[in-house]
Amino acid sequence: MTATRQCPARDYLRNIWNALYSTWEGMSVTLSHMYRRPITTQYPDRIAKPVEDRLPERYRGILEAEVDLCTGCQACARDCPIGCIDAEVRADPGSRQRLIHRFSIDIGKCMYCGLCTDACPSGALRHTQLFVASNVDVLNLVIDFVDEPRPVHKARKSEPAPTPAPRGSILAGRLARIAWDRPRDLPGDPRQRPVDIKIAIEGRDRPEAETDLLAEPMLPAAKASPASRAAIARLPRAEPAPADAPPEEAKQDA
Amino acid sequence: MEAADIARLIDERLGAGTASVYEDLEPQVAIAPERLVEACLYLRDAQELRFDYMRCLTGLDLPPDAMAVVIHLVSTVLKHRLILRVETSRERPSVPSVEGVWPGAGWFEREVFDLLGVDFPGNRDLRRILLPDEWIGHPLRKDYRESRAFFNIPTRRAESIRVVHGSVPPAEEG
Amino acid sequence: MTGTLLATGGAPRTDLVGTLGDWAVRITGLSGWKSGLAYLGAMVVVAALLLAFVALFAGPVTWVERRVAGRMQSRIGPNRVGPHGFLQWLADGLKNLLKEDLVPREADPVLFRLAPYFVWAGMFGTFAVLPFSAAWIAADASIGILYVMAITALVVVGLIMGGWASNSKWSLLGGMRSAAQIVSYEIPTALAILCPVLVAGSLSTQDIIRAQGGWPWQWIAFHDPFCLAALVVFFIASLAEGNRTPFDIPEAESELVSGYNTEYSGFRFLAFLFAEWANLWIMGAVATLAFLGGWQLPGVPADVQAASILLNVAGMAVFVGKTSVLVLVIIHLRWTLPRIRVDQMMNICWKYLVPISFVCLLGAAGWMLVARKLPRAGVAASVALSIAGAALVLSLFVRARWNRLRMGAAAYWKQLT
Amino acid sequence: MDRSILQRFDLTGGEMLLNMGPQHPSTHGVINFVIQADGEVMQKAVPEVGYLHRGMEKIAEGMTWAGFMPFTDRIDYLGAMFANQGYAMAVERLLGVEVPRRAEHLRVLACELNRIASHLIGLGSMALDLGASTPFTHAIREREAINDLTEELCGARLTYNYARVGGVSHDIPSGFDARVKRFLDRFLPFVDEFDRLITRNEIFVKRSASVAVITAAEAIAHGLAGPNLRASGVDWDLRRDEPYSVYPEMEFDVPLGRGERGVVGDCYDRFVVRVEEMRQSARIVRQALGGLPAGDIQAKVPRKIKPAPGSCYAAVESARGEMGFYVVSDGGPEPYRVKIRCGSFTAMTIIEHKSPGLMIADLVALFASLDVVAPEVDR
Repeated sequence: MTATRQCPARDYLRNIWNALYSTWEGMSVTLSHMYRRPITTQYPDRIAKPVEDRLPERYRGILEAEVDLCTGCQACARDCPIGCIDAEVRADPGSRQRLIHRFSIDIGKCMYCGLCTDACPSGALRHTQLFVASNVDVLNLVIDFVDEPRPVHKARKSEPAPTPAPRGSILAGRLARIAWDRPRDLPGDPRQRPVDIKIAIEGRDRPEAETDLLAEPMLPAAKASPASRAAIARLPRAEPAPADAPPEEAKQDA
Repeated sequence: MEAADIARLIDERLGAGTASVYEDLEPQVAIAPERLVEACLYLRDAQELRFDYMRCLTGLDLPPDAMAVVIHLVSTVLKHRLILRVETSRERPSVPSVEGVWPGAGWFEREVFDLLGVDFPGNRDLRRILLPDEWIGHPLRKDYRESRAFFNIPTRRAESIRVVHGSVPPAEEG
Repeated sequence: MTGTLLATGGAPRTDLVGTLGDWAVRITGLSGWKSGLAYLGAMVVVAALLLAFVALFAGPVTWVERRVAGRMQSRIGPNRVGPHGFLQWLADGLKNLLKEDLVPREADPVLFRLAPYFVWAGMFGTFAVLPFSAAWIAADASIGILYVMAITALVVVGLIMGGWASNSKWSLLGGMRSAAQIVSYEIPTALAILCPVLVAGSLSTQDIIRAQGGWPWQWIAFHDPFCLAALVVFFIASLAEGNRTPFDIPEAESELVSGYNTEYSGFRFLAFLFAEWANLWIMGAVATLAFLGGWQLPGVPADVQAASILLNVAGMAVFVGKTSVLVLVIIHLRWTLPRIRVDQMMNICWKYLVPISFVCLLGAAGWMLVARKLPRAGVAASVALSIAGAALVLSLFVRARWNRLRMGAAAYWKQLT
Repeated sequence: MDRSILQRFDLTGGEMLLNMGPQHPSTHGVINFVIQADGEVMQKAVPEVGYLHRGMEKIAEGMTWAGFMPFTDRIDYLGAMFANQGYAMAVERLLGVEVPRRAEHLRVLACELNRIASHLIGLGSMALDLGASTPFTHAIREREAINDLTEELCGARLTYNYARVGGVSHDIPSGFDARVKRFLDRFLPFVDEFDRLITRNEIFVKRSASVAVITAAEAIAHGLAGPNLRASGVDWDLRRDEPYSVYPEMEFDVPLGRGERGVVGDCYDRFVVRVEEMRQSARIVRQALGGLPAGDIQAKVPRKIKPAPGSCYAAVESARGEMGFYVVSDGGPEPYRVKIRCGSFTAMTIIEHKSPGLMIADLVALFASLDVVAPEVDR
């Protein structure tokens, strides 16, 4: 084990000395920590002030859209890499006034990257310092900021720019409406719309096609290249899965 | 050393016409697949080149009829760089493996085989590296379309926003 | 003084079972072979008493370890169940009892269920000869130390059985490793503990303690430098016997997932864990009784101490104190040192510990010959050695203060509490 | 486990086939080793990867050029800033955009802080894998300070998304440099204490010195990068040999493996090289902060980025070695092809080559010393 270079006896003793000395040194370091205060915090209940107040000003928390300032430019919806912002702005045929019919953000899919807030010219869309939004159903995580169609904000030179609401105030209300522990029948709760729930359930658990998916030709346009088919052929065939046993069993006992 | 004069050196060494310069933002040296392994051995062992470090091997899908493998080389001794390019057909893409020259290339080639379907004869262990063996198709190809499910696990589900707002398109053609 | 179980009359009893048995015989008036039943009853009572003590030690020591480990790692440790989390061990125990008792399908049904109880028996058996004070020892057997060495072999059987019966490759590896480790570390443990036996001239644990005195320079550890080295060797070897870091190879999480107890859950896992934590006490107690003067009160002769209840309590306090210090050192080591490899573990045992313990044995014997000729030099050497020992411990605390000051005021510049 | 991996073994000798992973305490992230072992000693350990494959390069072909930036954080979540800088440099080279010097300084500052944080986790988890859990907690405690600093700088602790094509997203907040200096003053004594606690600990040395030695030739042949390469004695550091950004103005030295407790290129050297690199990064952070030039932090870049057709390769010295972005543009708003080359990917190739003869505990030490992170291997 120890390379016996010049003199094994010297190595023997040096090993013993190194072991004892480095153990003593290590123990003194850990012992010194007994004199120091622990740094962990007792989140969530035993902390002086809530974490949200302690986060830095630029913290990228859940998005909040102050629709009063929104000019309906949809720059945010275009710039979002995932497309989790649904801003529907249509001109009212009669009065040619552009109305925001819907502005909802799916915070379940949002990755809090901040590209949308960079793109927003009027500061309507911004990050708050809230980050707690756990919920019973992923579909609840879609937050609507517009309940009924409202006109788009036009920045006129004449009046001064409206002062933005305090950050997080609008979002707090919206989060309360979808909170998992909210009282059951809160007035105006969007989740009560029977249509959505039917579609939500139907949309999510649509029964899969019956055909055996592996057999289905996958690339109608360009056939799977001969090289890849040859490579697949070279693979050791798993014992031919009996016709009825779905391939899932073959996967589990691999 | 510039790509052009490296191409000239290769031509002198391996006979005219083996290497040509492919003009790009960073010029590349194009080599025919059959002469690739000899060229790489020469690039690695020649005293004035000494490309001993293969830093990256990339597969490029160039529909409708071509596929390319781009190899980035660096010499840690002479501190200069070179980009090799090997074109091959899209029907039967095959590039000889350079694992013999740089052992590190083995896994890069396995990844190109896995994601693009380029065959690398000579690679000791040509298997799929990232995708499960039973996966059908090569995702990085431009004409790749994902199967609807993999072992009955759906690979696509409706957008949450559209589901909640009742605007789910009728049949998911996915 | 060898107190046999059924000796009647003669010298006063020195063991609990004996005294309780006599008292029972006296008040029930049984005679002949029936008095044996009274002694059996006494044994059961003492065993219950010891089980209570072991439970009340093994549980809270997990709390102490997790709090000390927390503080050493700049964190708090359990502080939610009971005051400062003191009842955490109760919560863990209950949790384990309520957990499902899983037996893997291909596991060997009998051996799998039996393994934890072997380990448990091996551990609990040693408490028979561990003293707590002058008169309080379950059985003052004349072959105390030999008995301790023998009974710990049961633990090995239990671990291998557990490892093999779980029918999982990881457990098998864990079982093999623990077998290799505990069996091979029995040798240095035995050799190292022979020094005190040599000095005290008897295998009985009480006699070894009686051979020492209350003051540190009367302890066997400082009797001569070889005994001090024997203490260090014994301490390291008993770490290996108890599977404690740096020898916790059998259940090395990062390699073997959890070694032999991977497949266990519920009460059986609790039995394994209980045995491991109670083993801490055995390591500390045997080292204290053999090297650090056990329950000897400074300035009070042993037989006076055996007589009065108050002195017995004081003796027990001293014994528990010394053992607790050693247990704290064992805990401290766990949160400082990494784990050694299996071949290094064997290498340390056969190339370092065994030769050193041989040298200590011969040295101690030689030292006793010399000390008999010039007793004053022997006492002077003991005093010098005890001062050196104290200095070593003090240096650790001084170095710790130096470390503390170098790191400046707050361990972390932004206090969030 | 894919069946095809069984081709790599011939179990005629009756050895044991062990599945170490994919959920295993010492495989950082999700990587599986199929080990053919005879008791403790291994004949062969074949790594199996792909459990964390998210198809990053396919996603890139569906994103806009600027939209892919937040995804680069997720390639190596312990070194997000390196991926940001690498991708930004590649696109800037395609566009021919010149980044203002202040933005370059801010990028170097964020990168070096990120390197310290990444090394802290790498070193801590190697100590944890060899059994010492206290150094890991101390390293995480110090990393917490860095996470807070970067949270102030760009709004997120791990997934910075701090770089933009042509610059950075935010300038430093007020009082930021004072806090960074206070952290640096505390950090160097911490590294010395970390050395005393674990680096010079005899058991740690015996567990890692002369274990799984990778010679310089092997390291170069297998394309190892970063600290793994330098620990084998190869003096190759992109920050100095292929200078980019403002690194030429910084003076720092590049630690190499010296084999002081074993052989050059063993696990111990890879550990010590990372500890030394942390000290050098602290020096660079101090210089980057001190010499912060005035000026704006974002160059003029068109809103819809459409680089001219062409391809280029930009490489950055990440905490795990060279992180290179080979981007190909066809003139459209979306990248035609983005190839991401990572240090961990090539480090995996050498494990199978090194595994015969090692013990299982040594495989854990080798894998931890290579500081491999699963998302970087699978992308």
